[in-house]
Amino acid sequence: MSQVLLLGPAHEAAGVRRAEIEGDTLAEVMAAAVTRFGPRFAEILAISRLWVNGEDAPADQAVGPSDEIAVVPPVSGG
Amino acid sequence: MSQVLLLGPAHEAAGVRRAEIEGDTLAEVMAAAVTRFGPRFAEILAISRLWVNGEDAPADQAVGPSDEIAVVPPVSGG
Amino acid sequence: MTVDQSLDWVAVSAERLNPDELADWVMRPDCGAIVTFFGTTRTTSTLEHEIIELEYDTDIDLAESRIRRVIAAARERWPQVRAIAIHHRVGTVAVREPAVVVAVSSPHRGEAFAAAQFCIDAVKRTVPMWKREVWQNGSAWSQEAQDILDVGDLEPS
Amino acid sequence: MTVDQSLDWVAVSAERLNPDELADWVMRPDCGAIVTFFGTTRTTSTLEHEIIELEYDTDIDLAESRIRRVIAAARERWPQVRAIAIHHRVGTVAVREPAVVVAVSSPHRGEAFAAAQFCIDAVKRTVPMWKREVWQNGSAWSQEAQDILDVGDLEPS
Repeated sequence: MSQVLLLGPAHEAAGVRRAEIEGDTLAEVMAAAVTRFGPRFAEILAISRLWVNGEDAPADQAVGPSDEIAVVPPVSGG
Repeated sequence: MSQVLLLGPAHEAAGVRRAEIEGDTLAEVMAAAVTRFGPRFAEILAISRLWVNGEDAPADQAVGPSDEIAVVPPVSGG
Repeated sequence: MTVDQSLDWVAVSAERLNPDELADWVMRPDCGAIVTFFGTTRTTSTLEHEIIELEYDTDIDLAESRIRRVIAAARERWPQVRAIAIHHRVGTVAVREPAVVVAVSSPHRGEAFAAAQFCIDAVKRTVPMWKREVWQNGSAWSQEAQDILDVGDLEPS
Repeated sequence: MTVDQSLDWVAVSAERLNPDELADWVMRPDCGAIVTFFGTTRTTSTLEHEIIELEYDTDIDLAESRIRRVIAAARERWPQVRAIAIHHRVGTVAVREPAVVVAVSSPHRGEAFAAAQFCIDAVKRTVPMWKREVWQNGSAWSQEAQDILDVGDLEPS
């Protein structure tokens, strides 16, 4: 169970900004997120970076309740 | 007889900002200016650029009453 | 919005940006150069609509922490730089209003220009921020989006 | 001080500079980037005196016409640039007050930075302007003086 922060287009596709999602690794959490949020979210996820506690993280990284995962689509600030 | 504009340190050394000085060429006008304004002015003149009507000009350039000569010491603006 | 009594001032907020305030804030007695950048919204767009306003979306804590990393990277590259202020708006921003402001002071102008340009380039590439273009009857995410980078991955300049 | 309804605004005057006014003036609907440079007087100096104020000396017509040449050269190098404003003070300027301000607007930021930096570099090298440093019991011309150049002689950037 991890905290997931859904940003920008990922927020829009998921319909929520934050969620608690099951899984022991980043890949498991994201698989559960796709099941929960559907194909539009999956499309955004495919082009997004994943951060754990603000840092790039590999798919097999172990995650737990104290970790915050961020789904970071391509940015367009400024 | 030309109009001579004395700028910055050249103004200070000459004691005047503008003068009418005799001479048929730039070199002649400047020789007369050194005679009139003295050695401190000569020192400044040695490190200055000379413009005729806003453009760099060679020493032998002919000048007349409608020309404005500027004595332009090294700059330090901004 | 938080004012550090230090040399950095970072804010990501819905408040209207005041570029003058940032330029005043970065001024220091030993600094001969202040460079500012204001990013405003152009009325033209890649879409075929006249844009009325923009909406910027982010997580404020995450965005502010990433801007602080940009500033740290700028200070590493240009140690002579003194004060750096970077503010970014979130929420609704009218066209022609600045969405982002960078101000940098330094004893000499070369590093002030270089650091200001690095900061805005790095903000655009490394800070989580999403722009939505809003027109009369609709809206869409900006087409300009790029993969987010880490400030350490930017080209050395 | 004269305001052109055109895209250039040049002023060499004894009036206090207002950087905000220049930044506002260069703003154009199709421009996403505004870069400004303020040159202020540092309190440190090459001389061993604490500087109280500066005196800038020039011939206003000559200085304004040389600044216009700088702007023309910038436009040739960066044709995308829209508005350019350059103001320089003459007469007495207190330390920490800006002596020169450059503001440039452009659709994109790369050329706005490049043109603003070119303009201030070129103003320093090509405009007749002499700085006198004034301290408690005396004054002297700035030691920073350099041979004046023509804008056409500057290095291509």
